[in-house]
Amino acid sequence: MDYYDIFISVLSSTIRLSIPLIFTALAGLFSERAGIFDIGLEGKMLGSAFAAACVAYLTGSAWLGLGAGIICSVALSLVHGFASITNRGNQIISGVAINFFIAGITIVLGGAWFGQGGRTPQLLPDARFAPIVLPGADAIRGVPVIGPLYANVISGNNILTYLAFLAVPLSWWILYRTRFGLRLRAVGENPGAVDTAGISVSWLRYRAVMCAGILCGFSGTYLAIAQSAAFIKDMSAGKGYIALAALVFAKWKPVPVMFACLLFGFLDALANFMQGKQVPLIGEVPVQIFQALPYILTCILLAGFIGVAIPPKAGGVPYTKER
Amino acid sequence: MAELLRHTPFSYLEPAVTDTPAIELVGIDKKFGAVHANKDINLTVTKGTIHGIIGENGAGKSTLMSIIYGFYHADSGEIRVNGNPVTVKDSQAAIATGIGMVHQHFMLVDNFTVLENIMLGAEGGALLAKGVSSARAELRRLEKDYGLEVNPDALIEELPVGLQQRVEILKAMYRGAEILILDEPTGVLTPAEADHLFKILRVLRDQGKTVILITHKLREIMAITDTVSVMRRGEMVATRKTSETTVEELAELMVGRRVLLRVQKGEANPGKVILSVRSLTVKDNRGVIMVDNVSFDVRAGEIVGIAGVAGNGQSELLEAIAGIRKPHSGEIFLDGQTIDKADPARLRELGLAHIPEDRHHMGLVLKFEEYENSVLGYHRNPGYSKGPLLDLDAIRKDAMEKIEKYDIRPPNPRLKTANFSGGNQQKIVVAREIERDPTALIIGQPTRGVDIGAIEFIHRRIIEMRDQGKAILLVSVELDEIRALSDRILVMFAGHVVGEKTPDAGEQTLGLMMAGIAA
Amino acid sequence: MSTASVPLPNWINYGLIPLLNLFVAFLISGFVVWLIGESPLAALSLLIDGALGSGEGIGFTLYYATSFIFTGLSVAVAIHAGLFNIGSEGQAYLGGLGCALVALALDHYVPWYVTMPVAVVGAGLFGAAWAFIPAFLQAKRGSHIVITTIMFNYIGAALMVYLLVHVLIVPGKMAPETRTFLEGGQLPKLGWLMNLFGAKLGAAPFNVSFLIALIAAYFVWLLIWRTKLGFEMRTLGVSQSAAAYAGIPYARTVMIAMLLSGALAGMMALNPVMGSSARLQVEFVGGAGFVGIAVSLMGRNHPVGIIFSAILFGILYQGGDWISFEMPNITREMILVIQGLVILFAGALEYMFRPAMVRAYQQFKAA
Amino acid sequence: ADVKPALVYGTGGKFDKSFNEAAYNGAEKFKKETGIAYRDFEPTGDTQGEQAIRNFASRGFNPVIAVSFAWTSAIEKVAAEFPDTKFVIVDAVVDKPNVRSVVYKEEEGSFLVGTLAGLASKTGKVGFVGGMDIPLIRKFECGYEQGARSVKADVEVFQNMTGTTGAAWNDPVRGGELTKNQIDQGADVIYAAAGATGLGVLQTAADNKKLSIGVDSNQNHLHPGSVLTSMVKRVDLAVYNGFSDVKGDKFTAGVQALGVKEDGVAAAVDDNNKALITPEMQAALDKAREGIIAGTIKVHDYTTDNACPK
Ligand SMILES: Nc1ncnc2c1ncn2[C@@H]1O[C@H](COP(=O)(O)OP(=O)(O)OP(=O)(O)O)[C@@H](O)[C@H]1O
Ligand SMILES: Nc1ncnc2c1ncn2[C@@H]1O[C@H](COP(=O)(O)OP(=O)(O)OP(=O)(O)O)[C@@H](O)[C@H]1O
Ligand SMILES: [Mg+2]
Ligand SMILES: [Mg+2]
Repeated sequence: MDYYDIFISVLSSTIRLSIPLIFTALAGLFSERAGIFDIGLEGKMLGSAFAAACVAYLTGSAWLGLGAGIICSVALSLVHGFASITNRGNQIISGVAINFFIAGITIVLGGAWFGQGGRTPQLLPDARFAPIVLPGADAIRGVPVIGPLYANVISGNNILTYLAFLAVPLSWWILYRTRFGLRLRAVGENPGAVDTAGISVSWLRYRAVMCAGILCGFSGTYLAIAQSAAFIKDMSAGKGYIALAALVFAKWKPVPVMFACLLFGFLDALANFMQGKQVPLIGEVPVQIFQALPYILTCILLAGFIGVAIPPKAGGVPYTKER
Repeated sequence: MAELLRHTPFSYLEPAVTDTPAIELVGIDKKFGAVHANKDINLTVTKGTIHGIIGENGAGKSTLMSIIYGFYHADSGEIRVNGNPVTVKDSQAAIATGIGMVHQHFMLVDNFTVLENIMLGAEGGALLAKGVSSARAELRRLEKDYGLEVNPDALIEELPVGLQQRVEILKAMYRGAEILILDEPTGVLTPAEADHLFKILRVLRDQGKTVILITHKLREIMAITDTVSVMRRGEMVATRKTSETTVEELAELMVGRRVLLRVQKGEANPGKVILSVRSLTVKDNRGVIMVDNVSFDVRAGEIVGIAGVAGNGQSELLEAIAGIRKPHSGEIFLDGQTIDKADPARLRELGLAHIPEDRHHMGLVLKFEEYENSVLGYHRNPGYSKGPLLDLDAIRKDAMEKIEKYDIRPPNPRLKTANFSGGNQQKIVVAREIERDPTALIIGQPTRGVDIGAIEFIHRRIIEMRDQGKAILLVSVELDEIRALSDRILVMFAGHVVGEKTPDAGEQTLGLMMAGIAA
Repeated sequence: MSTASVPLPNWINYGLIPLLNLFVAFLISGFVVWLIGESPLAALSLLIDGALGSGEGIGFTLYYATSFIFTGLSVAVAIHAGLFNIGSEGQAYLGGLGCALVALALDHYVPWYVTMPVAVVGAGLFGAAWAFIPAFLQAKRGSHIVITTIMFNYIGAALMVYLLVHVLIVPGKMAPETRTFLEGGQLPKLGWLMNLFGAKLGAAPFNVSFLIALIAAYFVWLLIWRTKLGFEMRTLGVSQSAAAYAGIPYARTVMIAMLLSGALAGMMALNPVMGSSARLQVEFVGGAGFVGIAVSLMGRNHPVGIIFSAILFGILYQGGDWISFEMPNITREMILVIQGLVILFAGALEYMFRPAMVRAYQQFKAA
Repeated sequence: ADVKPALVYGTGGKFDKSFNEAAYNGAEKFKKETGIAYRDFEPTGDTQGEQAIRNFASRGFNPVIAVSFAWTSAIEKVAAEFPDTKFVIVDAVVDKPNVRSVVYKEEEGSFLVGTLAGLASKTGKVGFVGGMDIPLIRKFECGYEQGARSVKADVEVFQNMTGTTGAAWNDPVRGGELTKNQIDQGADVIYAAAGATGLGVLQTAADNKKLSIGVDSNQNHLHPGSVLTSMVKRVDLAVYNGFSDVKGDKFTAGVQALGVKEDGVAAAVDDNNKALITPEMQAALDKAREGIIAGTIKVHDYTTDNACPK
């Protein structure tokens, strides 16, 4: 395997691993930019993965699965909203609660419904989002440099992958070019300003968390019925937290969020690739080092490069005008 | 409606003063839990006038205005606008009826541009692109008409407070406000800025708009309002034509007793140099030089005042002396010792007390109980601790003594500090810093947002300190305060001390120096 | 009129409202149970019976609670200094290494009461050490502590697995774990304590570390509300600018708070490692670090509250086991569901019933 | 005799399509044949495992079977407390008069599937995806490697472990990713020994039209035409025999080490994968089996010295 092949392989792996992070981090972006912290991203992702897998299995349609994933995740967002917006509860507690609840309920219901210990039955190809081969991918494959890049990295992904990359400029556009985005950013910095401008802080924040719900719905769906072919317990495996890290790393901005997620995906892909390989001068390195590598590098990056990331000012604080 | 008003041609003028009430309040009542903030308030504001409202901290002024603006809801009572009863269900409704408000604490988004702040809530469409150009045009018109210049693309956080306030006014005007409420607008302004604001308000009035102005400064009431109402403890106690009342009468109505309006002070007896600043240069967080090669001395038994428009380096100077900000270069001496590398804890040991400019963010921890704040910064002193433990009995006893001595109300050391009014909060800070018997005292904005009764008290204490031979450095944007208290006045402009004057120098002279025009 | 600032008597605030919240959480859990086709009431009685119905059940409940008290205190100490330490899980894991090393080194030579204090120190030191880098990065570089501590949980897991698989494992044994400690490395059970109340501990691993947890809770209370350091931590926790003004050194205070937090998390290891399984195993922490977050928040970050909420979670853990044991249809993850709902209703939605309570109370008073 | 059987699974959970599911199948078979109901429990942690085993014993269940080495010390303790109860532990050895220890020679089974992998590979590169990095999994890997090498001396074996926590048994996404990685590097047969994570391995291999090898249970049916074979480990037999032996009063304590010879481990060939196994592969498989049974082929056990001969 020459270096270019390795590069292509790691690159395509990077993209696959980054997609759920991108959707989830963008979800966090909408929520946190509106001043609602969202530790519950993890739970929403897991919940929507479960819903998507169940519905895709029952109906045999990937798109209905996606719909179910989104509905489930939006419903969880509304719970988070009800706790943290309407009832002014602690947002971190609410998020942690959702994570616990989902981690349990998916297995309890999955176990009761399918009798496979919380797993959903294996999906047939039609019930999944299959890779799309872009035109000319096979023809061009042999062409040096460009060929493998086009055929293996750009082509051959499923529709959700392309949607994730579309979601980035779309989120940017919504945040910075629309009335909704302006208000959303304002409410995360100074809800008083929004309130005195005659805009309902609660409704605005509800819409923001619903946006987060929709995006998480995509990421969960991707996990369950695009990347895998069934729901498996705890399949989000901490990606929600990594997405949060990416969000902080990107200082709550959409395009940097994408790059941060790609970076995390890359570290992960690299760690997978390097496992069991001989490292020059050192020899074979224990797998655990490579497994810990993305996390170690994250800390190094956080320590060395981004300095202090300032979250939206009103983040985490319930809005009250009457104390 | 707002849309319609905004496009009303500028030339549309009403007779300057009519007898139609712009706003009538009938029996407005509001409780916050146990606090009865507004008690059965009746008020009539005549169209085309400037109506002042005064009252001590916590009298209920802001609450009342917020009710008019739809920000709070009255528990009972009626609001009439132009004679018609209205239900102001939210601020949007208030805006629609032509009410605009500039809040005491600005309601701006710091990391937005001026333009974005002004457009917020009045974007003119789901996409921003369309609204932006028309907003720019409208802004330019408003700026021209009212002399409200401000760069629409500047970020709020980079603007001085004076300009931020302009943005607030522009926001209201942009929404077509016919009735403009300003809650303590001059608290953060220099005399010149305040004068400019008043000019604008007069222009507005002459165009038939109605202005409601809340302030603690009687001088301003006398200077600009047509009518003035006084609130005390949630009640509306009096309304007077400004031309028919006096400062003394208003002060008495406000506090419910006679107050002394001028500080009594004798000659200073300056002793040896206590605090000495040599070629001090200080940068702010962004790395911009805010204090540039400044040198001065403060002697025992004198008050040196630093006058200047906010943002000219006074804050950074104070912070550098207090050890909170590392100086870039230069030296600071306290009683002959270099202190430019000492931290605030060490400085307190050396006898430097500091009353900070911002009591909410620095001087106090609002979530703490009063007694905890009464030792903040001194909690390591032997009198307050036993080994690693705090001596709570001693601390609470000490707090109670200060409460009595400084008449801090309510006299409850276990009350959360946030629940004290601004004036009483300031007294907590002053008591803590003064009662340690320091050798030098640096003070920033000692009476910002504090009512007359408390101002009188704090000023007296500062003079007493001087007479006990303390070296006092006083920074204030209130020129009156500087002139009343200081024995010498240094004027700061753009990081430099541009000159030294005695307190009998005219306001005009000082004002010009503060603007960087004269030296 | 807003009801938020209307004062209510303590028995409503700290008694009735939390009970009401718990009730709703259990109601919804019951609904889930019903959905699966089991009887909610039977499940509830199993829960209570399993957790509190026998000396052994109580012993297990308190055993779990012991771990949660430690991790809850760990989270609370950090929160008071304004730091959200999500790393208790990893710190506890490393704490296990510290206490296991002590036990392995001493168990041949000395009785448990000599090993124990050294193990407390060892567990604390290792836990603190694992908090050191995130603390340092926060203090000196401003790196977000939430994220660095999450990262250190993963790094800690990798490190521990490496050590257990390659270094500490007993050669020829399948399980990646250390050898079993001798008597001198095991904490005695608290059977006598149960006997005082006329109950039998049975096989429950309720052990001396419970007492250490209570002592730790007392010291945390003392630290936070009675010491100069605690005062400084609390000041920093609510206002960084006021702390700077008061001369409270940011970096030092952050470091100390995190090291203490890490040490408390590390001491949690005493309970499972020396108190129960008598050896260091992979993943012995089992999520107790994360439960600590919930415990601390539910206990209002106050040691007394933490002890109570730790016991509540202990009941959920033990009782939940019982339910899943007796009702094979209900998997053990039902605990997570209940736990999530309890956190939601007692934590995030704690004020949901307040307005109604205020109204009822005022009517009651008027009548 | 009186039989009141109980079964305690490993932490992977009953329906992992693999190890625990095999145990479940054994119990089900017993139930079907005898009509005797059994109780089972899925603990998720150490304390619960011990508690469950003790609960069963104290309620008069007999035998109590615990699958997974994780319950070694639990069985040690509880077996001493209940000397009249029979216990079976799978995958570990407990030396007690009332405990039967069933261990498998996974290296032998893995050797068999390794030979098939070596022959089936066109690229000369095969892969292995393990769950958590523990000696047991190394043992699988080492046997596999030896088997592949026995038929193709220069075969290249890629190996990956999924993770460092228990989640590694339940992370099919990463399992799939590691598989994709190995495929990109040229591997065309991938052996999964990773619990539920293996499902992701099998799925990815199927998605990429490559071959995979299942583990513990017969997983050939999961992706017919793509799963080359499965290294079945007859945990079902251990459970079934444990139950029946107590029923028929034939229970014996002591260690049962089940290898190829005892039919404890095998490479599954059935209708689902018949088409993939060429006659020469079948021949090689048979030869290897015979060699192992005869003792002419010695498969090195990783756990004896924590090393794998290269
Ligand atoms: N949001 C609130 N929640 C609860 N109580 C409040 C709130 N706002 C004001 N209060 C109470 O209402 C009283 C009136 O407060 P208000 O802010 O109207 O006074 P004010 O006259 O504007 O004082 P100041 O001059 O200090 O601005 C205060 O004493 C306070 O106790
Ligand atoms: N939680 C609270 N409960 C009851 N009253 C409060 C509470 N918080 C603030 N107040 C009261 O509200 C009044 C107005 O508060 P505000 O924050 O405007 O302070 P202020 O007196 O205007 O000081 P400043 O001018 O420095 O802001 C104060 O008198 C204070 O006593
Ligand atoms: Mg006010
Ligand atoms: Mg005020």
